[in-house]
Amino acid sequence: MTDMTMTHSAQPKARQENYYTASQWQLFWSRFKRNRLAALGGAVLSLFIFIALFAEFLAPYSGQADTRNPDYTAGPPQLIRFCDSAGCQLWPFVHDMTSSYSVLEKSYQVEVLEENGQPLRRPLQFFYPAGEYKLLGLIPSDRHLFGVEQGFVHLFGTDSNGLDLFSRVMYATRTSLSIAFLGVMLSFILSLFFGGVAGYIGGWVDTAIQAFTDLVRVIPPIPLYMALTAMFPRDWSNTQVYFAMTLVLGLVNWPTLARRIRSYLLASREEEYVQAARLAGASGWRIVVRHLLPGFASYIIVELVINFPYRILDETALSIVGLGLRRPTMSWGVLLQEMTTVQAIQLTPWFFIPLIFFVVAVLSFTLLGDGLRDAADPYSGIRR
Amino acid sequence: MATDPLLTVSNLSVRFHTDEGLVTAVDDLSFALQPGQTLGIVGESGSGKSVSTKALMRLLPDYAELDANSHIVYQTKKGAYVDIARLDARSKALKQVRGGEIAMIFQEPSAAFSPLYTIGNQMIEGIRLHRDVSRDQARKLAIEMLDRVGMTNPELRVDQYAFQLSGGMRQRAMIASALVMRPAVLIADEPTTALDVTIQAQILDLLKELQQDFGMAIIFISHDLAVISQIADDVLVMYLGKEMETGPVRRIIRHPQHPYTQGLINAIPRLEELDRPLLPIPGDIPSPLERPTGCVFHTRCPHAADHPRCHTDVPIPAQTQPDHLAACHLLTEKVLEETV
Amino acid sequence: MILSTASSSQANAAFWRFLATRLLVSLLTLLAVSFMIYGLIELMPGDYAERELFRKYSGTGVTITQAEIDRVRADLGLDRPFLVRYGEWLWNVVTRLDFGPAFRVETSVNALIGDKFFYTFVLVVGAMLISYIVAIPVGIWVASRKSGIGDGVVTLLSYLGLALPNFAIALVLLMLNAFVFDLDVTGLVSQEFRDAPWSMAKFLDFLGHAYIPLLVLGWSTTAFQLQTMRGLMKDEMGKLYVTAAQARGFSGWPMLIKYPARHAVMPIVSTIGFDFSRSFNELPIVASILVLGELGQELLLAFLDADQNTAAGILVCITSVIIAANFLSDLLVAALDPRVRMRGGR
Amino acid sequence: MTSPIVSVRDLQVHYPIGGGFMKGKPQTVRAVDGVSFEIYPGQIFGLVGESGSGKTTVGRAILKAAPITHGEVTLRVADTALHVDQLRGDGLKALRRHAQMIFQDPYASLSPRMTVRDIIAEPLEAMKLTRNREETDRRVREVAEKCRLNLEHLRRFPHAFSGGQRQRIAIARALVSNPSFLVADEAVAALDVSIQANILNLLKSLQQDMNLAFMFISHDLSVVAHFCDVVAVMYLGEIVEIAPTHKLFSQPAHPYTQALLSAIPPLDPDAKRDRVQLSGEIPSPITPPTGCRFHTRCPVAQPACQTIKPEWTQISGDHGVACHLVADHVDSTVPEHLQEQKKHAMPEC
Repeated sequence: MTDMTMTHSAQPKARQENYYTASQWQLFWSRFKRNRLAALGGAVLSLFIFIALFAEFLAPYSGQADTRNPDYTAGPPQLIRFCDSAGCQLWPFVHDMTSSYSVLEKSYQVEVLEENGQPLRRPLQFFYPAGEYKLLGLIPSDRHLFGVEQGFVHLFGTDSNGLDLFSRVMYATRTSLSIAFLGVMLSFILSLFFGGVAGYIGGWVDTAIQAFTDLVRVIPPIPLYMALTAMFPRDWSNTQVYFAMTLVLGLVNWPTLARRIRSYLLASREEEYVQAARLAGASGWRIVVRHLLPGFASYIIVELVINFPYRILDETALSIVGLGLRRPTMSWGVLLQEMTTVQAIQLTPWFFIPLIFFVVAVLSFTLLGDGLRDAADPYSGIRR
Repeated sequence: MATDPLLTVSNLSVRFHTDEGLVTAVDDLSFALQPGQTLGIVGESGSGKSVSTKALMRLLPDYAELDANSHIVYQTKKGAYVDIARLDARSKALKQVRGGEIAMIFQEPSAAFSPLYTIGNQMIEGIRLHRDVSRDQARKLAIEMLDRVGMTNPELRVDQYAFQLSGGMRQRAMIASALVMRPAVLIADEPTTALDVTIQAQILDLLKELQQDFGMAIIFISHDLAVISQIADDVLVMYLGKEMETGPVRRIIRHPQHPYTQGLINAIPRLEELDRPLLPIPGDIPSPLERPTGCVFHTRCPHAADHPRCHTDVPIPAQTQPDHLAACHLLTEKVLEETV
Repeated sequence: MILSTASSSQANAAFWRFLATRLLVSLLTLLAVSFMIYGLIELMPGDYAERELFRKYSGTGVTITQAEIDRVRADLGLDRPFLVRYGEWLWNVVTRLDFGPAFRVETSVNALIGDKFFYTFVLVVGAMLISYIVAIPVGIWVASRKSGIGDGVVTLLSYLGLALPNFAIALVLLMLNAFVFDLDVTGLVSQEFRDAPWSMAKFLDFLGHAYIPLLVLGWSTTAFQLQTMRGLMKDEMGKLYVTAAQARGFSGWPMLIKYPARHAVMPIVSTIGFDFSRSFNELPIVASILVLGELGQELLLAFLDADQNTAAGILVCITSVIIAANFLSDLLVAALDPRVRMRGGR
Repeated sequence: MTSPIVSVRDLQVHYPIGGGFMKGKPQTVRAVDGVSFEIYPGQIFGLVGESGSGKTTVGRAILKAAPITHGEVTLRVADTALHVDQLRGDGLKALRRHAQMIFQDPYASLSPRMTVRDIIAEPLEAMKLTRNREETDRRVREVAEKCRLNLEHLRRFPHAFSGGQRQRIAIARALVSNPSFLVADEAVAALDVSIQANILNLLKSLQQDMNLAFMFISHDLSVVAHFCDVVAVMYLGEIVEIAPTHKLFSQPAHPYTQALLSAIPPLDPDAKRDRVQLSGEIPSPITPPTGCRFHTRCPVAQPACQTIKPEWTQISGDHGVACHLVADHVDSTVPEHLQEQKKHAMPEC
């Protein structure tokens, strides 16, 4: 008993004062920091965002037909080596390899090229100048994180067209994350509008919006996706399909969030401190800005992060069955589409690599979202 | 009071594991309850009055920890002694204690009855757990008891749900559901706090009447000393999980010994003394995380400034009268003087 | 303060009124869904006549003339205004449950949907049953344990349910199958039964094939429900009525089931319709990987071909099932919760 | 005598519940059903009654926080009369400035995301009552000091404070715009006894300092007895008795007031009391009883009480009551059929 009190009185006064003068955001942050898994999720996620932002720099090739390696179709991943049968060296290198389909064997034949009876080494070059691009769409550059002077380097192997899978995964990460991001934002704007109007105005407007929301909710989204994506003309460009997809993801997914926003607003409108503000002469605008939004913001951020993995899932699932993005666009779903054939699975298991990226991304988003939610509302434990 | 006590609580301590650390909810509490006696436990929020009675029935939540030195010795109807604090959580003996020996009524009967089952269903369940009767007999007993607690149309009420009843009727049903198991001790946890004064008066009268009939002992918890004074024989005053003062109700109210009890009585507005100014106890109740050292009341005690001991040493309850104890250094000193 | 002291007859009336309202709203929803699908396809560029001719002559070098398109259009009745076509279709559906001709395969929509509707229904209902049968008892058990290990496992499972979705599991199964076992995981019935009429043998063959898609489809729902059930159960265990029941000496599994579990299961029961919708959602993806012939694929083809009758017919079927599930869940909730029964509505 | 600061004439607040699409006929809750009273400057006006009596709704209606179905509510400040029932726009601003409210739950009524300084400054900033930030800050410090708040704590957020301290913050917010009328709705009900006295004393000293008029709504008659000058007793949407505190507590005239008083447990267990035991509970405000609304529970009800609504009777200059039996006693021109009964039925005062 006494030692417990001791520890508390020993606590520096300043720390206590920090707690007392900590805003809800600061408390939120300190609670969040305590959750290791969520922090891990956040860290992994920032890596993904880094990949999405700097895909051109990270990828040695464009991943498109212009950097195709015709001698290495459906080639397995190349190991970064320091040693081979000819001995060791300090600088990392890869072997120059070829791969081609043998109709007789019904499999791909991989060979390591040799020079003077020794495997052909291709030393890795860092910050290697190759294809030009604009970093973040602004800064012109031709540097890539790594590359080889002659031949090709394929860390994740190549696909059946001989395109570098590593580069493709980098670009696909960008596409999948950005499409999910835009989809989430769009559905967020729609739900904010519908939910906000319903929750703030109430009355028959609320009833009408609720009825419409229920109608959209009762149709399973996939048939809706199908209907909407089937409407894309076949001759649309990749960009058009890309934006149409974000539109579809946004259009289909707003009702759930709209409902939550509505009930949140309805509940917080009745909070006593909001009533107190009204009686203090605060205008409707002031109540929204000073009292409803600050609480709402953390709630919304949590909701958005929690929704994110579902949109990634949607894009991937749709693209796998051929309803979403199509080649030559690169997205996780498009890359995974190649592996749905039994043959691909047997012969080229490295086509699974995008799946690992997908799983890790969804997992870290979920961890982060759960952590944020727990930090925002320490007493909620149920997802639904 | 020469009989053996029905319930002897000694050194009861309960701690909660919280995110902010270990919080002491009840600290070294000891008291005894005689058969047929009504003990009132009075205390403000955070005094641990409700936690300590939940501990008597081992109804504490998972994050609560009962101190190893705590003893809750109870004499069963059959005359055997059990230490409830030592009973296995799944033992038959504990199940018998819960309901069969000690029953409990709560502040919010609307939350204490499940809305999915009728009142009768939940009463019959309790009866059949403790008395060897058929379903029909149990139902009859339930109806009789509902009638006994003053509910109109008991045959109809038995098949109603708690949400169909008014607040007062719900509390009556709650009392009926506890007493129908014929407990030797009834723990009433703020049973009238949520009710209007007129209904509160009805319920207090009813409890007194039922105690006469059934002869059970009652532990009545309330934050309102006036309510306690109406029903209790003896009072235990708690503050921050500690026992401050205990004794017969009249002595506590007329001659309070502990500065906290004195402060409490001076702060209560009374109809009998309309012109007397209200004297608040200075300061605020400390947060459970910042438990004061020494006497837990010293941060608000008007005498503590002159007595450095109050800041450092925990006072031990001392007898001022044979049945009147108070835990205050000032009294201990005085008592010592007297005996010398 | 008692705001309403409704007698039981009044209460029942309120409940029946609630059910009637729900039924009416359901029918209106079906109407709106069919109209929406018809309308969406109408908005698509090109109609079925163009697609048919394109398919017929593609690669032959024949130029398609406008006259020919018009002729096919007239043959199929596609030259009539949209509302007339929709009205006729709707009339046949309402009066004879006839979804009209399917353009693409030159048979009736009813014949096209028939078996596939059954496969779909069995898969979806089966997957949901699996999830309930696993998730509810395990969720209750985990929540009732003091130690946090079960909690951790359940949380991990729920993360995996999301991060390893059904299609990923299907792919992994395909891979395992290729490398480890030699199982035929694709298809719903063996080749010899594909067009055969229903018989005991065909049914058993179907079951022999269906368990893999069932498990795949049930996986993420189960993971999700498990987490939900555990959370709900934990919440309910902290409620006062549970303490009160314990104070009466009631304990163990009977107590858990009678009080917290029955309360906790309520939100799950009330979202049966939503869960149905989600299963329908995941089926087409799984189906396309495991090459199952079910409604989702048919629907996709119908969309691609602008076949309004088929698309609307399939969607109406699926939506009916979801609406029926919603209705069923309303009834179940009312059966479980007297408050709903007496006040009408949730 | 000076003119009243608040006068309420035949106030009714009715609102519908239930109803809607296919949900049957909506019902009307008669939360407040014809209430009249006056509050004078510097007066503390107590409003008591059981839960469901409509006392909170009266308080809110005066501040236009509840819709006024019928009746007049007037607030007089600085020679102008604000007709609360017709206010909107700028008039409403004047009302908000001069009439404020203290809520019951100090945990729910303070925004968790604002510092104490911002909470107290809210009325000043929302209604732009100060010219600049310095003036606002000065005013906030002034009021905070008056409410015995530690000025160093103004930077803190509400989660740092206990119930009593929070209620002092709420009081400071209510007083910062220098109002002349305050509604305190169960302002001490959520507080512990030892803190409650503290807040009551603070309110009283502020009231004297600032010459405030108070409407003090409470279910706790002992608190009201200590704090208020005049007390009105409400039952089921109606006021049944108004009297100066001393009179009401020493000579309650209405059987309901008598029952309420006798239900309060005295601190001393041996205190003598004549219990007027009330049976049953307050009926629903949707279908209030006919005649005198209290007749279903009244221990001395007469047949006439079931059908005839009792008139408001002024027993003495400042003591009014609505009860047939009392009316008979005061006024000799009573209907003949009641004359006989009143002799037996007159409650002991």
